[in-house]
Amino acid sequence: QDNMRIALVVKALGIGFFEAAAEGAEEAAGELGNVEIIYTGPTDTTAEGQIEVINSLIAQGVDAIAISANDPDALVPALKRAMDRGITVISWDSGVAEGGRQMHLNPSSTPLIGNTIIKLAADHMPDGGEVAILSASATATNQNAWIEAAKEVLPNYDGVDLVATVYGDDLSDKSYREAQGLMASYPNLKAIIAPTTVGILASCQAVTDAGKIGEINVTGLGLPSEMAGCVDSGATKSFAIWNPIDLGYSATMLAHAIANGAETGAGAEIPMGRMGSVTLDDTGSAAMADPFTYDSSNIEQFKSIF
Amino acid sequence: MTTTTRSIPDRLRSPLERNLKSWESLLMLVAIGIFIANSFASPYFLNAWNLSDATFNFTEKAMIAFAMALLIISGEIDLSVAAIIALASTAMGAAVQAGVGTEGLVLIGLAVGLACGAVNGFLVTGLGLPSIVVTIGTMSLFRGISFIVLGDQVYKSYPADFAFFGQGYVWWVISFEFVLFAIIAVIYAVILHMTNFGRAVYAIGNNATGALFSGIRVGRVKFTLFLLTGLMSGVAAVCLTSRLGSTRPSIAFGWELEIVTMVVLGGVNILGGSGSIPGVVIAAFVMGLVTFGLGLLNVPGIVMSIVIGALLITVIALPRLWSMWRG
Amino acid sequence: MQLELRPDVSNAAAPTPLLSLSGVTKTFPGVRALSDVSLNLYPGKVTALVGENGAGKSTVVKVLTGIYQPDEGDIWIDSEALSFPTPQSAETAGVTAIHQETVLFDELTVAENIFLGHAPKGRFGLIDKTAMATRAREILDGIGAKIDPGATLKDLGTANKHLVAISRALSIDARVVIMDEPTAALSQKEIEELYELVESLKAQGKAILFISHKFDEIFRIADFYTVYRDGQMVGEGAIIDVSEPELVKLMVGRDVSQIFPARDHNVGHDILEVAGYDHPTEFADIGFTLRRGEILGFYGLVGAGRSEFMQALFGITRLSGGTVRIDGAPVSIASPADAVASGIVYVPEDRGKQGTISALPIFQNVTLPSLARISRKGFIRLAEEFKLAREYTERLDLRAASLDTDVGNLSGGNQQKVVIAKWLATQPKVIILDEPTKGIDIGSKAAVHEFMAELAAQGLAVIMVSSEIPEIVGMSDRVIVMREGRIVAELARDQITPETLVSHAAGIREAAQ
Amino acid sequence: MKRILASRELLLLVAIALVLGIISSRFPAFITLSNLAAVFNDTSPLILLAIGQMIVILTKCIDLSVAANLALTGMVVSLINISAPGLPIIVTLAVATGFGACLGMFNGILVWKLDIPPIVVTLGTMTIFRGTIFLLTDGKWVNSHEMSDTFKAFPRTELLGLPVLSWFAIAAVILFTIVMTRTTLGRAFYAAGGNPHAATYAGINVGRTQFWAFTISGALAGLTGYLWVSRFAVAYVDVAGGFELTVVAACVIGGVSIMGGIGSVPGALLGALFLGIIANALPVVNISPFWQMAISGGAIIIAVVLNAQANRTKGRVILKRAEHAT
Ligand SMILES: Nc1ncnc2c1ncn2[C@@H]1O[C@H](COP(=O)(O)OP(=O)(O)OP(=O)(O)O)[C@@H](O)[C@H]1O
Ligand SMILES: Nc1ncnc2c1ncn2[C@@H]1O[C@H](COP(=O)(O)OP(=O)(O)OP(=O)(O)O)[C@@H](O)[C@H]1O
Ligand SMILES: [Mg+2]
Ligand SMILES: [Mg+2]
Repeated sequence: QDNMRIALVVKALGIGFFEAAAEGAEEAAGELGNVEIIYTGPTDTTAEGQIEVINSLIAQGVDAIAISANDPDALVPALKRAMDRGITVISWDSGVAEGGRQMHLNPSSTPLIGNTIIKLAADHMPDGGEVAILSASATATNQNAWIEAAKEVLPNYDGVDLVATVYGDDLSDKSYREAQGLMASYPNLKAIIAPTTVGILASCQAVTDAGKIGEINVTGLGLPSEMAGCVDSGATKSFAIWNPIDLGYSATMLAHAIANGAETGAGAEIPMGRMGSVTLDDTGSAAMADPFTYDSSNIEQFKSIF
Repeated sequence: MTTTTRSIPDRLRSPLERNLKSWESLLMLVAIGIFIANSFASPYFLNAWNLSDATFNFTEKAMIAFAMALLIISGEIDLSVAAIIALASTAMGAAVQAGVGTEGLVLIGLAVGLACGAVNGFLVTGLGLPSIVVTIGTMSLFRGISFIVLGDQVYKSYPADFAFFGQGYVWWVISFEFVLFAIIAVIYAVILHMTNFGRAVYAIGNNATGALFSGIRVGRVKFTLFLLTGLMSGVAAVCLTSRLGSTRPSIAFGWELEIVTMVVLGGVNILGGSGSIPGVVIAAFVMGLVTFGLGLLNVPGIVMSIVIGALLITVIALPRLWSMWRG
Repeated sequence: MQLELRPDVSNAAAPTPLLSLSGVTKTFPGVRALSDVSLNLYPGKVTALVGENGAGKSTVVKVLTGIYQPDEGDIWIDSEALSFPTPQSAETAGVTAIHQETVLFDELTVAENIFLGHAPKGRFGLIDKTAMATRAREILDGIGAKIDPGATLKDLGTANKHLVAISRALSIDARVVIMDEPTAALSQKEIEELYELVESLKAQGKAILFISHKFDEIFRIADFYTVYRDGQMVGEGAIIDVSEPELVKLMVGRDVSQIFPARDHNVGHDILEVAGYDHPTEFADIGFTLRRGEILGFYGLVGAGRSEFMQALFGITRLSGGTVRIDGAPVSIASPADAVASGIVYVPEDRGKQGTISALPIFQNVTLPSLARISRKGFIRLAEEFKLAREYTERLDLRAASLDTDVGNLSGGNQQKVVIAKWLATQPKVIILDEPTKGIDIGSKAAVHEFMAELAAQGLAVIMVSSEIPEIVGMSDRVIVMREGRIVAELARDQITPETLVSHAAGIREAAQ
Repeated sequence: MKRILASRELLLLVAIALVLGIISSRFPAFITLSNLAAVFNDTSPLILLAIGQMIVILTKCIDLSVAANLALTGMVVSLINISAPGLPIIVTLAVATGFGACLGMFNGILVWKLDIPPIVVTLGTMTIFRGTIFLLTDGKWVNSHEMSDTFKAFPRTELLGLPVLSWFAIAAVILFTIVMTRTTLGRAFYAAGGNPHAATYAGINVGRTQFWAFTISGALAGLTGYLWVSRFAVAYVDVAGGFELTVVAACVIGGVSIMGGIGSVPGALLGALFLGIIANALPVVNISPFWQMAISGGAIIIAVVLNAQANRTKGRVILKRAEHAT
């Protein structure tokens, strides 16, 4: 029997998070045997670039595509064509609209992430205070959904006051400048929440440079390997992330299962190896696991893993 | 005043000989070479449907590249083309929300393209500003307006028949976009190489003052070229929006440099004055074949752009190196 | 062969040359600009280099100043063989030149222009700006130029720019001074000052090479002459031993009459009427009429605003007021295209920039304004195009290898013919020729004059802007004199004398009455 | 003096004062000395790059590869820092400047010796440089904790109240003002771009002058590359993505003519500051992020229009001259 070829398509190559996910995919492939992983993605995080990648995957006749999308809608026609040609398509991490995939694997549930990022800040602010969010680009769907969810649970945290949401476009200089702007505009700021790796790193640096370690806690979502310095310096007390290795592993397992004929309707339960199984909701999505929190107690252990 | 009138021959070299020694022939060889290399490198390459899919990688960009070629030959440049796509697409998206039908959408897309071209044209010819900086400015301005309008939202739910422009097939594997690309190529080749207007474009690119002093309406010609470039961006916006089925302000981000690269690779002198449409057509295929071929080998996109960048420099450097070695 | 010997041995009468050139050959792709030429310059003497357009005069200047490297041949200074691989090495050897093209920089100051490349250095090797300004002042004063060394060059007029170019050449302490058509852009007064300058350079024992197409000038200031024809040296000697016709014959290789063509001055009805032409800053209240078959001369000192007015008439410049009528009907001219459509065409002064499109072939240059005529529905018909181009280029006896030769490869005179052919092909009613013979050799000059007469005889109305008095006197039916942007006199045929022209142009009161 | 305060620079100075005035009317804290110092520090990389770009544009060229050069050099010094954390900072600075200069020389050689149009060369090297980072690292990031402390601390070390980063910008402004106005090379840049043909006659090798312009631009980009990655304590492929257009915009706003021959260090400085102030003010002024792009586009267009107005030749003014004479 021929190898099953599963393409893991990411937003752009060279992002630590996705490199780790690719590792997980390889792990799954090793477990399954007879599976070849094609890890690919465009140069920039653009939908047009991903479509070119999808076209070449269709041409190669891969068996399955598991994609983290740069645009939930723009990829739909291209992915539909892939499905028409008998290719299994699932999305993971950053989703594709329903018509363009057979299922979507959320790293975690949106409300849970929203709650987590606020909680990370609130945990270190016993007396409450001002917090601000520094996101990726204003058009990043993922981040926007999490921020929405965070705003919803905000009333549950007494005294925590969200004063601003700004966008660093995932550029280090712009994120840094935005963080500086936050500190200048809100002298009483207690925490910066950045649900994106470039943003959280730049904020740490800005807070460190402003000499405000201890005054302002930078938190949000980041990778232990990238955040180790921030935790060491104390600019970040804790942050969260789901395990990208697990995510890549799960996506591969799901793609493999569906390509082998697993049902994908609402309520369907699909196994994903060592991660157990997921049950699809009526939008065809499922959540993998809860985000995991890292702080000085465990960062050393994880920083060399992902 | 003269004793004898001597007849001056029309040409010394025949047009055929000229063509054989041209840039286009060199590029054609490159294209054929890449085609052959691709068909050996990947078993999936020689397949009608796959090749048809591959054309989508360049058709929209090439449509703009043709108009851009004329603009660059005339000594100007438009870096705002990708931003015009964004604005035109946003306008179409807004129109969808207002219940406009397919024909209306197409008209709106083209009209916005024209309007943006007119803005550039006015700033450059009306106010006499250098086009490279003007269009760096309008590039931010046009896309900035789509951001203002659309923010983090998306326009979708385009009418079903709107999908034809970017996803439809005219016959077998021949897509609508490809047919449109071919038609536009022919139109521009005719305009540039066979008409008064085309001749004026060359004259202006070589010496705008001289052209003005020869009774050419330099401002009007340049303005028209900006209009055409805007219009082509509008056409590309229709196709791309239809192909993506949705609009976000970041649509077609970074295309301007790829389009300029395509034009330059096609042998158009970036300083103006010379170039041809057949050259740009071949360059479009070369870029499409390279990215598709490397894509089939799952080479990372960034490596592809290295290849394109290196191709750009070497293809231009080769003839010069060659002549340096010989003399 | 004379070149085997040192020139001083061969000619006992002449002093020892300071600089001599022998066996120099220079080829460009497709052109042999110089073949085996020689040249001798003597201390304290002026040597005139004459030759037709394209004879290779400027090329030899560039060889002498290190801009071009000769393919073969030697340069000797003080009996020492030298080579000039860079312009600096020529400067170091004491050779400096005023080039034919202006080699200046609009955005730099006058002083910076003068000292570019050899500025006085102060501490840390930095440019000493005060010393530079002082020395610039000295040099400018030395040639009688009233120019502020701190002024930005772009604010200067053409003549002053030329004086800066001269100052630049003088800023190098040179033993050999080369002047390539230095008087082409200067007014009479400035030319006189230049002559004085040449005298003082002679007195300092410098060797001077003087290139000019103007014979009065040559006979006035030169001591020796050298003649080039088609890149070869065809004669040299002392000026006192040669007559003007002899020199012309050497140069052209045949006899050329320097008499202006005979004309019967039969003028027809009014064709062009201009009234109240105003420009906010350049000229005011210009009005005149022009008749069929007439040659109307426009005289004035350089900078009188004639070109500005002509360009306005041709639709290049925007106006504040005025009317134009052609054949009695008012026309509005907002662009050159309008002017051409109304039958007014303009042969500009600046051939390279405004006249030709040098990277396009001859036939495309010729047909550019007539495209509508040779095309059907906007599509060019190539056969018609070549036919039209051939018709007019042959009428003008253009010399070119083929019609698809790029115009940039032609000599100046032939380029001028392309420009004229281009306009004749539009079958105009009025042709404006702005300095039509500027920088054109004597042979082509006569041809241009003859052709102008022919055009007038065919019923065309000709406006000829010229700063050359003989040309104005010899060719015009009527002359309009401009000074400082205004018309100051209109002279009928019998009033046209050098004296009246100069006194009106310069504003000398007595004569102006 | 007249030249330094030519209308262009003056106009820009007024515009900057105006912008500052408007911002301070709503946010007085913005114009406190310490905040302005912070803005200057933040703009320093742009100033360094704009000076290099200005010199390149002066010679009728353009360098689109500066940001890619910055990213590649930044990555190279980061990798060196990982393998040799104890390297003295002076060596790092020399390596960064030298490596950047080499990349610039590569551009310069192609322009000079092969006569390829600069926009084509740098369009190509832009992608090549960035791609090289990917090939070097496989796309991996170099993170803060992998960099040595001295490596990170250098640009933020305070000297007389200002961080070293700011001092680099100040030093560059002073150094290049002298180079451009008081050295033969500086004059050559103006001459080569102002009138290349005439420059040849004046003994200036235009190609070689352009080569040096690219070298300087490359050296400054390399230096900025180190300062950038150490300041933000991270290096990856996309560092300063798209920044080349900001740099060109700063030059254009600063009155540098894209046609060559016109421009000055103070102009480039002011152009960079103008953009820097807007970029720093926008987050403070709380303008919707969706407006930022359109605003900076509008600013560029207005600046170009104003510059063109200031540069407009007044013609020869024959009539006025005549009036003065009488
Ligand atoms: N750079 C060049 N490339 C090709 N041909 C050239 C070049 N420079 C000069 N020529 C050719 O060499 C010949 C001599 O030109 P040159 O400029 O020396 O003439 P000239 O005697 O100075 O004429 P003029 O009186 O018009 O100034 C001409 O045929 C010219 O076209
Ligand atoms: N300072 C200047 N600014 C703009 N154009 C100039 C300037 N100086 C000269 N010119 C242009 O250069 C050309 C030659 O100028 P020139 O000195 O011969 O004066 P002119 O206007 O032609 O005067 P006239 O024809 O009466 O001698 C003209 O076309 C003129 O428009
Ligand atoms: Mg000459
Ligand atoms: Mg004139």
